[in-house]
Amino acid sequence: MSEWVEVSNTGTLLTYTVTRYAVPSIQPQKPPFALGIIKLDGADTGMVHLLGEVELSAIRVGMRVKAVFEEVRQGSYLDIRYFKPLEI
Amino acid sequence: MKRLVGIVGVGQTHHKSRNADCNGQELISIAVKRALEDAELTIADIDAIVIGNMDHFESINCADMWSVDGSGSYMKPIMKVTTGGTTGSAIGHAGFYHVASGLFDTVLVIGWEQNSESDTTAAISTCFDPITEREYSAGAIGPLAAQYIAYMSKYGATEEDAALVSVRDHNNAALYNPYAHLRQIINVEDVMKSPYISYPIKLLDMCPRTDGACAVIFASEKKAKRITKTPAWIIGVGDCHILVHLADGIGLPNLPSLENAARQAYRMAGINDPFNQIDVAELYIPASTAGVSWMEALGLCEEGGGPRLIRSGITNMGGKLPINPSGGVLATNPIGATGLLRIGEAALQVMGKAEKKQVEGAKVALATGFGGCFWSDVTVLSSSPSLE
Amino acid sequence: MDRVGIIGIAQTKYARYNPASHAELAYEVTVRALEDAGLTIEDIDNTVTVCNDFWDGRTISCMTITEATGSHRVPTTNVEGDGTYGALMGLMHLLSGIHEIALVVAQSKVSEGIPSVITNAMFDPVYERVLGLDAINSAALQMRSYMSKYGISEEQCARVSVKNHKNAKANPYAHLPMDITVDDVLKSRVLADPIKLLDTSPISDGACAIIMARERTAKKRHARPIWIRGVGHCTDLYHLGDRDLTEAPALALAAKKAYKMAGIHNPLKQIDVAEVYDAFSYMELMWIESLGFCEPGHAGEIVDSGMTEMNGALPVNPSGGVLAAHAVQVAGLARIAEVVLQLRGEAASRQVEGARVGLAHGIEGACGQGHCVFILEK
Amino acid sequence: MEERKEASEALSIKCVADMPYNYHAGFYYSRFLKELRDNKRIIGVKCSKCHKVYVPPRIVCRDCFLKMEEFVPVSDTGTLLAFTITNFSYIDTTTGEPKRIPFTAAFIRLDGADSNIVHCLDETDERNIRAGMRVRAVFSNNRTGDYFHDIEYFSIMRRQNEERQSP
Repeated sequence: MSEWVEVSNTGTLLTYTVTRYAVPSIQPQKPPFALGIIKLDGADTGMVHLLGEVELSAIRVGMRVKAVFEEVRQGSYLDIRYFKPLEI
Repeated sequence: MKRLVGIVGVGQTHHKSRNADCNGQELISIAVKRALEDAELTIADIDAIVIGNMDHFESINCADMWSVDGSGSYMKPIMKVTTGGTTGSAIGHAGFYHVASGLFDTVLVIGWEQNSESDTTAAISTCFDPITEREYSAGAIGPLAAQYIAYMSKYGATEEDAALVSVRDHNNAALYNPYAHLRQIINVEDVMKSPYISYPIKLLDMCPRTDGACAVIFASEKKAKRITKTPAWIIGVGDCHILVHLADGIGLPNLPSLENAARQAYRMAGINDPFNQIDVAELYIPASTAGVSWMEALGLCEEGGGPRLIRSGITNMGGKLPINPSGGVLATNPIGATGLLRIGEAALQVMGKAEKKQVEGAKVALATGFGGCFWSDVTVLSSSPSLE
Repeated sequence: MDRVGIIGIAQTKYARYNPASHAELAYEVTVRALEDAGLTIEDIDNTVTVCNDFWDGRTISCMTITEATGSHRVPTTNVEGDGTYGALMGLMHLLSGIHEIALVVAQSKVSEGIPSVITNAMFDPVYERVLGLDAINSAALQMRSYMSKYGISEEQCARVSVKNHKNAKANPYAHLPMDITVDDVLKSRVLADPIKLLDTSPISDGACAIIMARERTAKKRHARPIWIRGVGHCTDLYHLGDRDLTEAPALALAAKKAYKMAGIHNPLKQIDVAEVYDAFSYMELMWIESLGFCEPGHAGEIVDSGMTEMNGALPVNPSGGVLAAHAVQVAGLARIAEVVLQLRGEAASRQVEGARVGLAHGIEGACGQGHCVFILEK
Repeated sequence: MEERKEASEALSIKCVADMPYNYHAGFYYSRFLKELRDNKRIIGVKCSKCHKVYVPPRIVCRDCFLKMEEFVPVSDTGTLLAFTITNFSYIDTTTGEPKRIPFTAAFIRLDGADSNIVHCLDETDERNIRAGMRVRAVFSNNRTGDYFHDIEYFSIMRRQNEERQSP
């Protein structure tokens, strides 16, 4: 494949979980933290990422979300800080 | 043997010390693409995949699962085989058994390593027992050095003899193999003047660590004949993984596992006079010293005859039994692929497709693998299904 | 396919911590499998070990058990994957006609490492690993998507856990035989919702060995060989986001192949007992759908109906399954060993009456990316 | 143009995750380590059939495939079979720190044993070491049940060696 295309920074939450046990050496945040699979608008595959700026109990499958980028980016997957609910 | 198995395609990357422009999956995809092109097949023709590497070099658990994106083997059977340095030869043998079993007709075997992603010696040293051996076992180099000290004192071999092996392999790589990692013309003096890394092994005696991948396609008799006019038939396989404790390998100048594995493979292939029946050999020689001391285990010379064989020039290109036309492991060492490269290069020789490395008229080729705790694998390939 | 028979099996009791070393575990099951088959080590002409460098914490982990399994005497190889893949490699050695009797050994000491750290290393080092994904929270993502697609409830998943821990009470090898209720499961500590502690399999140490032989030898050497009638393995896509986690197409394809080989066109009718890789409670539901025992999305009702209970039409995991003992790498081989016991009629108080055909299943990778299916027959 | 250049820049991701293990010594090594710690004694295990003595002890005789159960003491002196001086540093996988160099790995056959052990020597100048030299274990005074600590190193038995070479 050689055609690079830009996809949207908004998408739909396919599934999620809230991790509540601690394994500090591998985890990006102190638990509890939410992970989800997000299908970006314009993409046919999902991506796993963190969910933020949301009540953990308010997360729902099918929710619309938007990427929040870090101010200073370092060429890492975590340059996307997390996905947050998209307010309409 | 019930079913004939032939190699019908070989592909490899241009090997480098650090392949930072692509990740491991991309590296794999290059080798796979070249092997498929070589056999004029597509991934749809492949029934099953065998893959191998050494986990701790890239720190990827379940590399068989991870590799799917690189090999294109989505929704296909994949199996991972890992046996240390012998991984490359072991996956070759696993590919052979996949086809020989009758369960699969066309099998893609992939070996790869992105060695630059970690500290190779540290990763290797974790193979030794953490409680009684690991502390002072500096990867593969220490035991090999100790072994040659013993061989020199027993048979009068010299450091120069090892240097001759190093010169042969490095120069073959430089002159004949565009895919090789180290391609430099050197002489005995260069080797002798290079610094000791573990007495008596010097820098130019030792294999490098390499980023690279190799893919080889194995096919059943019917399929192989349809795919190419010149399959490389696998006529003998043998493997022997003898020891657990590194220290017990000391005092074995003549590698018994290689002798044993060769005996198995020769018996299956019908070889009783290896020196005269074999036309070319691709040997897994991790240090040039082993290129002197292990020849007798393969029955290529008498006990202690390694120095004579090497000094005579018989094993150089143009000699009676060229060894490592590709430059071998001393020039290229992506560990999980290294043994498979020996099989792949040997196959290219008997298929007559080795290009500049081609040994004229090569009909029977020998490939070996080495690793673990002085373990060996041996493969015999031939341009005809059986030796007559 | 030529006939290959399983003529010897052995397992250790699985436990949270077994003080024996890898070699000591492997030697124990090797010797006992030989006894079970009535053979000596001289009869074995090839071996397969099933070691994983991550779980074992060393490079070339198979080196540890080379001598303990007699692998140094004969041609050998090491498959890194579930034990079912090791058995498949041994089967290939025999089908090639080059070898006669194969020994397959898997041993695991999960208690030595930290499973979350080790399973984190399965994920893409650039994208997914930094998110702290491991076996548990990735499974949680799968469980949630499966439940929400088909309306499967947490109670239905919990019922699998209740059943398997209860079954384990009749299995002397099981690690966690327990009487628990659906309520206990639902109220157990949430690890990564919807996965709760009692939805997960334990950390177990243990080992398993099987010996198989080509037909003539198997018949000559053993009174009751259990025949391998079909086998299939298949691998799905890698990235979780690339897959439809609500389904296991790779399992469906692996099963299709194994069924075809074994002449099975109605699995529910023709298979008497199944041992599937239930690393988490919901997995048993997903796997029995993909294995064709029911339509996609209907496994919840199947479990509610009691069909997979010991006295049901298709007892699933009479051994207690992986939920009751999870020695990684060993677990799939242990499924084969249990089916062999069932088909021999040696499963004591957990015997499925009249079992003639059994299914054993192993998985590889995250959320069942790879699957291997064996069909065995008396 | 510039954008394209940026797109072709290849990045790499550093991963220095700790992967801790708690290796279980098992019955045979445990017994070996306890003897070292408590009694400053090196023990092996003897095969009941071929009578070979293996050090460190292990469950199975590789030649006879029998379980070995007879533990026997061996000497703290032995013969140096081979050695290698390591001059390049690498990551010590036990600690994660760079390895201290140089060190001499010594492969030793202890008196009374039929297998070899690996440890280090108190000498890193290759001119002073020869295969065949006699060596003796030097024990730590503060033993903890760690082979590489409880035996600090092997020392070359120089005097005895010189006596032998000048009759």
